[in-house]
Amino acid sequence: MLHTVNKSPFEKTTFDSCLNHARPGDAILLIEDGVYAAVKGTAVAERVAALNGDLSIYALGPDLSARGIKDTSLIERISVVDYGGFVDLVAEHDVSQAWL
Amino acid sequence: MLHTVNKSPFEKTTFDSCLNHARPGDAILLIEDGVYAAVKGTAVAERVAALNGDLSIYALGPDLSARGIKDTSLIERISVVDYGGFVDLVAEHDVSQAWL
Amino acid sequence: MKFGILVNEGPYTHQASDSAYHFTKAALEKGHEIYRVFFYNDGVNNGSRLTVPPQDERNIQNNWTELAEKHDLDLVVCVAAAQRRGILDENEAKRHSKNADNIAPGFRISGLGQLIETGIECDRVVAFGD
Amino acid sequence: MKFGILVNEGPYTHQASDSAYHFTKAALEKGHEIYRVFFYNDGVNNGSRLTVPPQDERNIQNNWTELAEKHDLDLVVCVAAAQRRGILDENEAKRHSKNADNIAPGFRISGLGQLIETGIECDRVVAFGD
Amino acid sequence: MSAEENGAGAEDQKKFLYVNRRAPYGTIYALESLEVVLIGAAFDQDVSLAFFDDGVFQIIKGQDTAGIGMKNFSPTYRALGDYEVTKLYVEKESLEERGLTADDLMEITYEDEDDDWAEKSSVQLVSRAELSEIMAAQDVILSF
Amino acid sequence: MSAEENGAGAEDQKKFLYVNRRAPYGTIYALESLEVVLIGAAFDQDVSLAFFDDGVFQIIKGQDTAGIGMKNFSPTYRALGDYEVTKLYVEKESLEERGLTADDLMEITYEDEDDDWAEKSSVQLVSRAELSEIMAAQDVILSF
Repeated sequence: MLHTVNKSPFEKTTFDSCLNHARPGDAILLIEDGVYAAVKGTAVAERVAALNGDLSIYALGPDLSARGIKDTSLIERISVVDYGGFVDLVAEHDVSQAWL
Repeated sequence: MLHTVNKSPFEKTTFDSCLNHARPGDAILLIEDGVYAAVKGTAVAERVAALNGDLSIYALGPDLSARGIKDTSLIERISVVDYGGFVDLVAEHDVSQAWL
Repeated sequence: MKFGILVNEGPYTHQASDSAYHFTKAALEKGHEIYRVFFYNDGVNNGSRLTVPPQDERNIQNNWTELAEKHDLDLVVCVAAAQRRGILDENEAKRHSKNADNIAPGFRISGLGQLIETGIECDRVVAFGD
Repeated sequence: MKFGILVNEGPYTHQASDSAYHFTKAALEKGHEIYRVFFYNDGVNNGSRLTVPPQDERNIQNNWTELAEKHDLDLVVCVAAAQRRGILDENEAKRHSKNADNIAPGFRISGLGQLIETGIECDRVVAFGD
Repeated sequence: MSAEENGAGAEDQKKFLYVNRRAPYGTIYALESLEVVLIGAAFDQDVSLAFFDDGVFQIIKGQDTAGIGMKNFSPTYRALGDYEVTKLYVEKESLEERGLTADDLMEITYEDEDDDWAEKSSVQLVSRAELSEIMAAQDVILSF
Repeated sequence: MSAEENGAGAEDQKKFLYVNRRAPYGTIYALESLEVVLIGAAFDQDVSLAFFDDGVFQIIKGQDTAGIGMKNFSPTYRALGDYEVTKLYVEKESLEERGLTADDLMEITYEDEDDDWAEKSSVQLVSRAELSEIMAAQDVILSF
């Protein structure tokens, strides 16, 4: 299952709810303002770093760049994808849930 | 100063940010989905109950009723006002800040 | 007292426009003056006369138009925000070579300066949004 | 693979429509089929031809219209959501006695069944919203 | 268009889940999601609804919208049984965080045709972990 | 319309505060708030901007929007000095929670006409308590 999160974890609780419901083997893709959850050293970063290793976490590159977030600022477990990679993630997972 | 909060404290962090910035003597009016912060026994109720006594907290009656919240479910310090009371609160305070 | 009202969201999707409407009515009933209601961001969508809500629901545009008629209210839609979202009056439609307009009766399109003016002239400004 | 796209927010105010557009383009480039793009909630506002964004900004409606022309996409605006928000085609305008319509080229108005059908027919449904 | 014309007979039904995570009235998402459910009911698919996070507020008893001038659409949830929509999953943890219990929810029931039309509750309380399983088992998740 | 015509000469200026609490690009509020500031600058009022919560992200260095097809409006903040908008308050606690320091912010400056046009920073870091004082001292708070 693929989860997409598009809101800042500092503004809305959707990212938290997503983490509460994601299962091992699932993937989470951070897009739009959701990419702020991918950054090291923030008030939410520890929770992300401590997550079950079976959970794959991705962030959308174009949204990171727009917001001035460099690859060196990302939590280690985060992989960066472009829109094509977003499409691949949707194709690879049976079902997608948008955490709106 | 009057603060208005219109979002659920379970969904967005606006109510928290409002509490962080409100000063003794200020008033907070909960409207729309913000009224969920006025209810007893929730995960946010303790924080509301423990606030400085100099902070007045109001909730908009029509929004409470729409959401099925009875007066008996409210945290004790909360006062209920109608739209006329909302107008009075704005008039009584020099400036209003909407926590959108 | 002189009030200015700011509406930042469109009709139906968010409660903002409803709350602003009920507040405005209550302020008028208490004898306050409503200097202006300014529609910004998606709020400009309140000014479309093309909405057709279900018959058992409130008609938000009509509510504003009728309140404006009754109390001679100044309902101002921000021109820049309106252009982005496709709210046009006859002049704007002509100016941008569009073959239709959709502004509702009682609303007028004007600049952002009208919002600043509202802040300057009013005793209180109250904002409604998302 | 066969994709269905759901867009729940209007143009400019939220990034949803932009994200959906870039996703749709990328899916087409990878050889996937886009069965339908369904516009719901405020998403129906993407289908207004009356928008006039600043010249140095993207034109979201044009982007969709051009992508639809190039790839023969089915862009469907939900009729119930569109009525609430004032998005009408010629038929709808006539049916509701409105003297203007504002649907953009490449978009068509239809029922919610088209969304369910999208779920039934597609391998994947991806939603974009607030 | 009938379900048959869509090639969606019982043997190739899809599992549709409607995710309800938002409070009613403050925004329109709860209402417009319900409108999709009602239309979707005609398509003869395997339909479930999930209520969690602020979505549990949608089915709270005693809603009275007269004061805000909006339509109270909560009675429509009680009619879902007539549309053969009978699986409403409500997350326990979401109720608890909001100081709610099952007694605060509307009674939403259906008549079970396989059990002599006995009236049964459509609402099933599930744990967060159970809800995660339910979500993972779907073909289509619609979230507004 | 000039400020004078509005009866807003220096002696009866009002204190306007623009509150910026939202991230850029995900929603339009940051951009449309900035558009109000630019128009408002012509009215000769006492203008301040507050950046806190996710609003601090608006003035982060190195924004590059080419990949999302949207206009990068961050350079406009650097032009605010030309509009005589020179008081930008940034909350320290909001920066810290987001793992940011003042070094991550764009350089936004103005030329001080009262100090031989010396170039000075428009950005002032303030504590949460100080920001509360600033808010309380305003005549009009505009928040989008």
